[in-house]
Formats: sequence, structure tokens, C-alpha cells
Amino acid sequence: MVSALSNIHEYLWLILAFPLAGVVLNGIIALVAERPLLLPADGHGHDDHGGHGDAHGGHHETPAYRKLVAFIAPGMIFAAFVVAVLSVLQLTRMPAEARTVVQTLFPWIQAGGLSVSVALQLDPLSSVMILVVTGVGFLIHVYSVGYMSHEPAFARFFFYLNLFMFSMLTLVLGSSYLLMFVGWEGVGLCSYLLIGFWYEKDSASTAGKKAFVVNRVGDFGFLLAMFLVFWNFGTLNYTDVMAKIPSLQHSGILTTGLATAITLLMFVGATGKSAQIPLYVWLPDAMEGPTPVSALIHAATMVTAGVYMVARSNALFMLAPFTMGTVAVIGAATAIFAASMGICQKDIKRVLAYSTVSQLGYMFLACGVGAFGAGIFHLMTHAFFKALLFLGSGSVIHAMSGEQDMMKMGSLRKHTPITFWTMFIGTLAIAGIPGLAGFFSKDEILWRAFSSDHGSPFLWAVAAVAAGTTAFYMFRLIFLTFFGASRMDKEVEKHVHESPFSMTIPLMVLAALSICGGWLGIPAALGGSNYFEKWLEPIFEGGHKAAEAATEAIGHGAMAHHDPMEFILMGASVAVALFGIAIAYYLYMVRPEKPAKIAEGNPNLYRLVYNKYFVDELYEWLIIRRIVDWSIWLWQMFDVQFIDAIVNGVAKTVRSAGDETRKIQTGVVGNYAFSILLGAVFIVGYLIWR
Amino acid sequence: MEPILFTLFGAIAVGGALLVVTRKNPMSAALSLIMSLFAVAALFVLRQAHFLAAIQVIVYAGAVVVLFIFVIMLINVPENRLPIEKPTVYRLLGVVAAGLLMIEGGLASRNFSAPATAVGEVGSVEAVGHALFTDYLFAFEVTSVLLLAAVVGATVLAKKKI
Amino acid sequence: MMGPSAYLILSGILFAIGAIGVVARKNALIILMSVELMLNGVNVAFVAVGSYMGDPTGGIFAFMVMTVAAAEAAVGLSILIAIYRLKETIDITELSVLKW
Amino acid sequence: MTASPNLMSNILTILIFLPLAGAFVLFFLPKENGRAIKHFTLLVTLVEFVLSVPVLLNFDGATAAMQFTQKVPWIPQFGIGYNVGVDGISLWLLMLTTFIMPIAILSTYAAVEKHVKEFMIFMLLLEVGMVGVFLAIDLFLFYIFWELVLIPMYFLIGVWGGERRIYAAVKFFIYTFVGSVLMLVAILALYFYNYKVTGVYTTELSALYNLNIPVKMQFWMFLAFGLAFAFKVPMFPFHTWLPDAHVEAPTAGSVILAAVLLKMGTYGFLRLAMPLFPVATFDLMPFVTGLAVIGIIYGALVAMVQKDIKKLVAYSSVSHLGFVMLGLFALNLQGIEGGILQMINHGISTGALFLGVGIIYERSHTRQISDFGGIAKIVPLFTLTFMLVTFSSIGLPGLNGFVGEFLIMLGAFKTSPIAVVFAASGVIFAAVYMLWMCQRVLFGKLTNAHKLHLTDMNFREIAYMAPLVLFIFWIGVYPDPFLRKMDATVNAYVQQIHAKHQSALAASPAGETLLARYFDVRK
Repeated sequence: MVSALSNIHEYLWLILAFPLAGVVLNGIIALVAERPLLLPADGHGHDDHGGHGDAHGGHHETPAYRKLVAFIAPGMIFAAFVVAVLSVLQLTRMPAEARTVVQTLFPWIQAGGLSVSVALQLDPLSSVMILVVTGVGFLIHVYSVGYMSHEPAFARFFFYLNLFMFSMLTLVLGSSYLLMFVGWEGVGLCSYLLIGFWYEKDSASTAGKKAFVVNRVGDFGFLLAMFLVFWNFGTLNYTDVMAKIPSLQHSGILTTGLATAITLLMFVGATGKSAQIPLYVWLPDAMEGPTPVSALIHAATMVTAGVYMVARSNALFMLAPFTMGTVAVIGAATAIFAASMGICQKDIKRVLAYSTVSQLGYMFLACGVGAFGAGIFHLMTHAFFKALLFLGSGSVIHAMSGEQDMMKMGSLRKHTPITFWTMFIGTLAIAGIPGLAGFFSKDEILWRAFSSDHGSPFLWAVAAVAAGTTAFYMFRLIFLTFFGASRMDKEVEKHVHESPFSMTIPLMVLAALSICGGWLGIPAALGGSNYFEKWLEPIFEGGHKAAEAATEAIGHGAMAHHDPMEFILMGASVAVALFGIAIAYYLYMVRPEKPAKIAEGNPNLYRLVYNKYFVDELYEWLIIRRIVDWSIWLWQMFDVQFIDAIVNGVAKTVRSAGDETRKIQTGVVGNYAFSILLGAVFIVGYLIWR
Repeated sequence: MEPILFTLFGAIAVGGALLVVTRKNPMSAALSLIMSLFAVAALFVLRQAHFLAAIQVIVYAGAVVVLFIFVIMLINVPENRLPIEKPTVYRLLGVVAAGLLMIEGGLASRNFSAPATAVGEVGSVEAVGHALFTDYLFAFEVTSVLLLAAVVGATVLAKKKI
Repeated sequence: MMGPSAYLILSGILFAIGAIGVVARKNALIILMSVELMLNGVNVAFVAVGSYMGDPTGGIFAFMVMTVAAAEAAVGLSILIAIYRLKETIDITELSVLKW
Repeated sequence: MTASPNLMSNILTILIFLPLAGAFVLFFLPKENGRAIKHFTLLVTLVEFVLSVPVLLNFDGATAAMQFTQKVPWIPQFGIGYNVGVDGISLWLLMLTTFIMPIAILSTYAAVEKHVKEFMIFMLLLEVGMVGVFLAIDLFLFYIFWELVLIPMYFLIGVWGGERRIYAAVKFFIYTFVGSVLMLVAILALYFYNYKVTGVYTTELSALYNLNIPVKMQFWMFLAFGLAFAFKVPMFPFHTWLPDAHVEAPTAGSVILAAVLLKMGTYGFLRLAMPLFPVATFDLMPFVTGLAVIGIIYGALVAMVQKDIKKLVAYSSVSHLGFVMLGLFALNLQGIEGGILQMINHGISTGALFLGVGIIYERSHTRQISDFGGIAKIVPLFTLTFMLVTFSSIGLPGLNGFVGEFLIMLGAFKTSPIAVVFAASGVIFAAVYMLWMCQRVLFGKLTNAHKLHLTDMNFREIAYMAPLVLFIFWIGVYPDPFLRKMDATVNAYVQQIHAKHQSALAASPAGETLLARYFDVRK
């Protein structure tokens, strides 16, 4: 089979081309077939349709174009997935050190020393990413077909979704930082479009804008990092940059200071995209988008781009211990901070959003302690179980006719068994119950946070507490949603139903992945072979080597795997997770009235946590208000009152001077003659005097 | 001989000029102007510019001043409607400025000396005519256009109903 | 034999007196006459210098000036008549429609 | 495409004077038939565009020299000649001009109702001036065309403008004219200096480039030229005419103003101020760069708080032109190529933005952001186009704005990294003000539907937006053809000014401070 396509890597571009074809086709359908249907009938467009397509009942005959879209959009992604799988399979058959394939498509920007081509790079790191992106992406596309079936702007939705896939694949497959940046901004655009998909809702379009702008703040860092890289390395291609590190180190150009500057700037970009402190604020708001979007973009793929970037640049990061420390601390802080915010949220999607922020913090913690492989591993498992959880929550919302408040749910287990069971698996996975995907990846991170050169017991403790908190609020979610007495509105309760197969099948597949996904990386301590780590080894080798060259360090202690400490810590983390689950069980199953009492007992603390520590308000007051006020001042005071006042003042002066001097023109001829005479006197006088 | 005659006619010319600018009655002023112009004609003769002297008498005394007198009689402004002219600072300034100009003119021309070439027949009818119809033919022809324009203009302007 | 300076000074005096007339008088007729005086003063200078230099150009210039003077007098006086018909005055200080 | 050699050798002259001939013919058309006049003008500008395409196709990107040159003595006594030519710098600006004109004309079909004939005559005269400015390689000729542009624009704003049109027109005229007069003084000074050194009177640029002007003189001349161009660009703090002019001008006027007229300023820097006075250019670079960066941030901040869409776009122009200036004064290949490309990009994107504003203004007769809201529901196609243009303006990768901005910042980072740090923050603000505006105009609940009388874009509007959109994608995805045409010229250009700077500096004492170099300052 593969021999027919003797070298699948020559068809790498197909991975991008399929989603792009989907973009074009869906775009045309949206424009030609769907647009006229969406126009208000009276031409002035006033109707009370609030936008929530999934809240609408009432089936009509499905128009043909919708069937076409429902086929094209997932189909294209599936095709890309197939190509991706074939490519990766071929990659596995190559020797480990040769596993970097670059396919150049066409020159993009060339100016002087700058030469950036549109080129794709397939190596172990990007292969993991494309498999996750296309795989999870395909499942979510299938799910979306069911979830968005009542949405009027069906084609437009898939147009955006395919565009997102295209951008995301550009991000991970691009062979240079600039191309990564293209995808980086592209996914930001799609995120903007999809969060604001129901643009008639003010909160949705505001959230979209916020996401884009906050991302831009991060991009600012990314851009500057690129400039630094270019002017010091003379190239933006990954392979060239990595190849040049040793020689530049040798010649003294690439100092620790420079590496720190580059990597810190890159990390600024990563905090924006991956919602880390201080730029995480957009992600919770991003839940305004349709739920599949939250699953795809704001859980499984886009938000992990920052982790991907850090992992991609690991060689540079390893040269900058200060940055590594920063990354680890920010990651750990985000993990615990976001987890604490998840405790009190009532909106089911917001809980998951904070959980995502928190889990991303884990990934950065991993990168920060030098365990890039562990970070990517967690990225992958997280993609499985978080996508599952989001899609599950979507299924719940679907069942609840659009209700997202967990306080109005309960006992759904009976009505939606598949959703319940799959979500339960996802929750177990994220809580770190042994045997499931989340356990392996999270444990790897915790262990490395403790044991690696860059790690410390403190980081481990923070991460472990965060893990416990995660277990607590995730089970709180499960208990509030699926167990206990029903708190649903009567009207809603009548319509509660399990979702269609197009939605439940992806759930089941993801549940399976959430269980098995971790088995790829069972650590040696547990008798596994940690195939995942080995697969990524070639990527991170360079970084370790560079770091050694820089510091002359004493080997990597992290490789000492058979440490009894590892088992102790593993047990501890499992215990912490179980403790969290136990508390959740006590508070929400045994004594359901207790949480409200606790909240009443500590009103200030509760308000603080419930309002997310007022960070949004702080930003609003400290930055946005200041900038806007200042801008108004600049406009009204500086522009109008100062510059224009000068301009108009000069004009007025000239005019009033003219007004005065014109009075010399008396109209009496004699006076004019007198002036002529005076002039003659002066001129003759000058001629004589001269 | 020349200095005496020059002094005589120069004095008459200046005296006539002073009378022109000081008379209240325009008719007196016009007659004084004739006096001044005749004296200038005499000065022209002194400089052997006979042709110009003749023209001066014919054109100025015979045409221009007569035109003035015609106009004075034509519009015949009554005595009491003549402008009332009182000495003001402004007019004093005018006199001072003109005086300054005079002094400057004197300063400028006091050391003027002509080259010692023989005084040729530059003012005779023949010499002027020759120059006029050779070197300055074009200017002469243009003069005729100017006069034509003046005739037309004067006629149009003075017509009662335009 | 006297030099040209005397003529030039005389010319200056005549010119200045004419200028006084133009600047200081209000009667439009007198002003026009004063203009003639100024032109005459200039003519004196032209003729005198021309003859001393042995150059007919001075005379030609004086001739041209006379032409202009005649034309000016004709046009000027006709304007005066027109104004008098309109305004019943020859006081130039009352004719200031063109001010500002 | 093969064109007869005869046509090709005269092509530039034809390009300059074809609109003039068109304007002449328009004089004799009856003014009652507005439709026919519009059709005719459109035809003229289309022919002009078609004629400019062979220039592009036959342009040799491998040489830095002027091409398609024509040289005719004009006032030989003064050494003034009619010299025209095109190189990698002016080529794209020429193309931009001929490309944008038919679009602007097409946009007037519904907007201009009164004095159609005069309007079109002025438009064509404007084109004569603009094309002339970009093609002239004689200082005097350049100045003539430079001033020629002013007059039609003055009338376009003053006659067909909005409520405060007279104020805006006068402000526009005087602002730019003050600069022009300064430039004229400098041109004369340069002219006579050249005579003093070489003994030949000439205004030919190629001759003037070879002068080695004393540094003190360079300083003052650069200031004079620079001020003229800075007014036109406009650079902070000389920008206040722009918002007024844009707000009051008719849509077509705004489009031309933004797309081409502003580029004349930056082009002037590139063609005259920088190569003629390289030492002053290098020495004043921090100053100009600083103003450019202030312009970027200032324009963006002030744009953010505008209530009038057109004014917002006008201020965004201040910001974008700041980027162009930043690029040009990076004085390296990336910066200058980026700057030129960004001129084109800004012409396309901002032109399209103004056209978009014009489309909804024609229907609703308001430009206040607060009057709109949620119109995406009723004008989806317009929304799509407008968002696309918005993202191009923001500088989204894959669209045209990014390529230019990236090259500019990349180039400028080499020479003044601090400036780029600030300029990059302008990228953030660009997203803020554009998206905020879009959100308030396009999204949200549809509130004012009945008052606005909005209908979606009609065929004519699609027809003139489509080419712009095409180029937004083309430059974004495959800018290579654009960059390759300017490579040789810009390369030679950069080398030349660096060399001239070096040789001039070799003569000056080591360790000389700028103050000592330009002013008689003793230590």
C-alpha cells in the first residue's frame, strides 16, 4: 500500500491542502448558498433570533448544501489525518537521527539576507502535533456536525473551523519561526472569529476581541524574539538555527544574556497564546464560543501552541537558566492559581476553561524544568481528555437546551448515560488516577519537577497541590452535573435527551484515547519503555548538548530513573488526588448544603475567588482605562488643543495682521502718492548713502 | 551768457511751479503752469534743443494747458465748493518728504560732469527726426497707438451716457 | 560754460515742487497740473544730460514723456469730468470708495 | 505581451499626459450627461492602467538603472529638462496609482451627483500630477508635478466635501504648501550650489546625486526637503491636516489621498532627501525614527478613541505611515523594501477601508460609529470584505500588511532596536482600534436598522473591491514578484548612500560631535 506512494513525504503539503480545500469549498458554499438564507426577510433585518443555534428546535428538511458541508468539512480533515498517519509511519521507519524531513513549497519573503520559504518540516515533534491536531480535530468536526445541526450559519462555522485547522497545521508544520508565526496569528484569527461566532451577542464579540488583543500582546514578544534570532543567527529556519548554536556559542555571539532575551521574549508570546499568567484572562471569556470550538481551539490544540514553541526552541531555552526558572515558576503559579479559580465557578464550561489554564501551567512547568518531552506528552494526553471533557460538557449543554449553569443541573446520569460515562473517564484521567492517560503524563511532570536540575521540591509541592485541587473541582463538576437531585427547570427537564451518534461516537473514541493514550509513555520505573520520550529524543538532544557546552554541567541527573523516590512521589500524588476526590464527594454528595455554608462563612474569600481575584477588573482599571483616558487626552488636548491650536493660531495671527494692515489702503489717491514719495526718498537716500 | 539766462528762466520756472501748487483757484494755477512751461522751453533752447522747445510750447502750452482750462471752465466748480485745504501734519509730512527728495536729488547730481565731447547737433529738428525715424521708429509708432488709446479712452470716459 | 549739475538740480527742484502739489493738495485739477510739473522736471534732466553727452536719446526720451503727458492729461481730465458728474466734487479725499 | 518599440520608448510620456488629454476632451463634453462623463473618465483611467501594465512586464528587475527614460530639453538656458524614467522604487508606486484610479472613479458613480464634469476633470488632473511625480527624474519637473497635485485635491475637498470642507481644504493646502515652498528654496540652493561646483546649470537628478554637498549645507537642505515631505506623509506632529482632510473629502478623494498622495511624501524622502543628503540622513536618523515611532503609537492611540469611522481610518494612516518612515530610515535593504511594499499595502488596505466606509456612508449618511451596530446581519458580504481589509490593515500574516510590517521592523531592528520595541507595540494597538471599531459597527445587536437603510454591496461595489482583495491576498501569500522587481534598485540605492556617507565622513575629523558638525560650537 505504502509502496504505491513510494515517498509519502513528498505529499506532505496535502496535510495543509486538504483543510485549505475545505476552507475554499465551505467558504463558497457559505457565500453562495447560505448567505441569502440568513438575510432578514424584510431587508432591514430585525428579528429576535438570539443567536444560540443549538437552543433551537423545530426540524425542517435539511437543505442540500448543509449535507454537503457536513460531508466536506470532516472529510477533508480526515483526509489530512490519513496523510499525517502515513507520513508519521514512514518517519518511524527512518533512522532516529535522520527523522527530519523538510519540504520546500515556494519562496515567500526574500529580502537581502532574509530568505523565508513556505516549507514544511516533519520531525518527531511536529509529527506528534499533526497527529493530535488532525486526529482530535477530525473527531471534533464530526461532533460539530451534530452539535451545530440547528445553527443557521452552518457553512460559515465549518468555514472557520477548517480555516483553523489549516492555520494550526501551518503552525506545527512550518519549518521556520516566521511560518510558525503565520500559523500562530492565523489560529488567533480563527479563535477571534469562532469566539465571536454568535456576533449578535455583545459578550461574544467582546470576548473574541479580547482574545485577539491579548494574543497580540504576546505576539509582540514573539516578533521581537524573531528579530533577535534573525540578526544574530541570520536565519529563521529551525534546522539552521539549531545547527548554528554551537558555532555561535563558540564565537561568543550567543551569550547567556542573548539567549535569555530571545527566550524570554518567546515566552511572552507563549503566555499570550497558551493563557499563562499574566495573559491568561482571555481564555475563560473565550467560552462564549460554541462548545466544539472550546474543545478544539481552547483546550486541545491552539492553546498548546506556546508549549510547542518552547519545546521547538528547547536548545535556546536550555541556554538560558533564568528563562527556564521563569517558565517553571510561571507554569507552576498558573497551575495552582487557575485551579483555585476553578473551584467556585458555576458555569460548566468555565470550570473546564480554568482547568485548561491550569493544565497548560503543568506543561510549562515541565518545559521549565527541562522535561520538554514530558510537556509534550502531557500536551497530547491533555488534548484527549480535555477535548473529551469539553465535548461532554457540550453534550450536557445540548441536552439541557443551552443551559450552562451547573447549579441548574443534577441527576443527568440517568438521562445521558454515554455522556456521563465518557466524561467520568475523562475526569478520572485529568485527576491522575493510575492507569489512565493523565496519570502517566502528570506524574512524569511531577517527578521531573522534583528531580531535574532545574526543578525543586517546592515546585513539586505546588504542582501536587494543584493536582489535588484539580481532582476536587473536576469531581465537583461531575457530582453537580450528573448526581444528586435534579435542580433543572421543569421545561428543560422535559426535553433532556442523549445526544445523537455523531456526537457520542467522538466522545467514546476520545474516552478510549484518554485511557490508552498514556500507555505510550509508561515510565521505566513502572516497567514501561517510555516509547514517547525516545521518539522525541532527537529533538531535545540538541538542547541538552548546548546546555552542557554552556555550563560544563555534571551529566543529567534526570536520567537516573530507578530512584525509589519516584515511587514515593507517585504514591503521594495519587493520594493527593484521592484526597481531593474525597473532599468533593463529602461536600457535594454527602453534605450538599455544606458548600453554601462555607461560602457564607468566608464571604470575602468566596467573593475574591468567585470573581477570579478581580484580575480582569484590575487590568481594566489599571491598563485599559488608563490607555483610553490617555488617548482621549492626547486627541482632545494634544492634537486639538495644542498642535491644531498652533496651526490655527498661526492662521489667525496672519489673518488679523492682514486685517490691521489693510487699513493702510485708505482709498485716497494722495496717500498712495505719499507712500510712493516716501519710497522714492528711501531708495534715493539708500543709493546716495551707499 | 548761459548762466545768466539759466538763472533767469530757472527762477521763472520754479516761481511758476510754486504758484501752481499754492493757488486756490485752478484757473490761476493753470496760468502759472503756462509760465513755468514757457520758462522750461527757454531752458531747452539754452541747451540747443530747439525742436523740443518748440514742441514744448505747442504741446504743453498750446494743447495740454488749454485742455486744462477748458475743463476748468467746463465743470466750473463754484468757489465755495472747492476743497478746503488746511495745513495738517500729514500735508506737512508730504512737504518734508518732497523737500528731502529735493535735497537728495541735489546731493546726487552736484558732482555730475559730462564727458568733454563736443556738443553736437543733437537737438535740431534734423537730428531728432533722424533718431526718431531710424533707431526709435518702433517706439515712435507705439506712441501713436498710445495717443490713439488716449483719445478713445478720453472720449469714452467723458461721454455723458456710457 | 556751466556743467549739467545746475540743470539737474533745477530738475530736482521742479520735480519736488510737483510732488508737493501731488501730495499736499486736495484739488484734483491742481494735482493733475502738479503731475505735469513733475514730468517737466524730468524732461529738463533728460534734455540737459542728452545735450551734454551729445546723445539724441535724451531728447527722444523727453519727446516720449511729452506724449505720455499729453495722453495722461487727456485721460485724467476726462476721468475727472466723469467723477465730477457723478459726485459733484473734485476733492480727492472724498473719493475713497476703493479703501480696504 | 509584445508592444511596439515605438510605444515602449514613449510609454512614460503617454502615461503622464493621457489623463491630461482625457481632461481636455472632458471639457468639451456636455455637462448634463453625468453618466457618460463618468463612463468616459473610467475608460481613460482604465486605458491608463492597461498602458502601465507593459511597463511592469517589460521592466528589467536585474538592473538598478532608470528604465524607459526619456530626455527632452525644456528650458535649456536653465538646464531644466523633461526627464522621466522608472526604477524599482517608483515602479510599484506608478502601478499603484494607475491601479487605484479606476477604482476610485468607479466608487464615485453613486456618490458624486453635482458638478460631475468638473469632478472628473480634477480627478484626471490629479492623476497627471501623481504619475508625473513618480516618474520625474528632474528636480524641477518633480516640483511642478508635486505642486500640480495640490490644486485638484484642494478643489475636490473644497467643493465636493462635507460640512467643514472649506476649513479642511484650506488647511490641507496651506500645510502642504508651506512645505513645498521650503522645498523650493532648497531646490534653488541646490541648483546654484551645483552650478558653483560644476559650472553647469542643471536640475537633472542623476547629476545632482553625484554632488558632494558640504555637511552643514546638507543639514539645512535635508531639513527643508524633509519638512516638505514630512508634511505630506504626514509625520507626527505635522499630521493634523490629515484627519480633517479625510473626513471632509469625498470617498474617491479620501481613497486617492490615502493611497497615493501620502506616498508622495515618503517617496520624496526616498527619491530626494535621502540620496541627495546622505550624511544628514544618517545623522538625523534617530530623530526621524523617533518621530516615526511616536507617530505609530500616537496615531494608533488617537485612532482608538475616535467616534467617526473616517477619522479613525485617517489616524490609522498616521500610524501606518509611521511604519513606512521607520522602514525607510532603517537604511538597509529589508527596511527600505519593506517600506516600499508597505506603501503599496497601505494604499490598497486603507484605500479599501475608505471605500468600505464610503459604501455604508452612501446608504446611511452617517459615519458615527455609535449610529451603527450589528449590521453584519444585514450586510454579510460587506462585513466579510470589511473584516478582510481590517485584518490586512492590522497586519495579519498571509495578508499583505504583514509582509511589509515584518520587513520594516526586521530592518529597523538592526539599526534601532529600541524603536522597534515601541513600534511593535503599535501592532497591538492596531488590533485594538480596528477590532473595537469593527465590533461596534458590525457586531452586536442590530439596533438602528430602519434608520440606516443599509443594503449589501451591489455588483459595482463588488467589482471595485474584488481587485483590492485579490492584491491583499497576493501580496500576503506570494510577495516575491513584488520584491524581486525592486531588489536591484534598492540594493544599489543602499550601497550608494552608505558609500557616500562613508566618503563624506572620511573627510571630517574623528570623534566629531553632531553639534560641532552642524553648528559652530566650540568646545
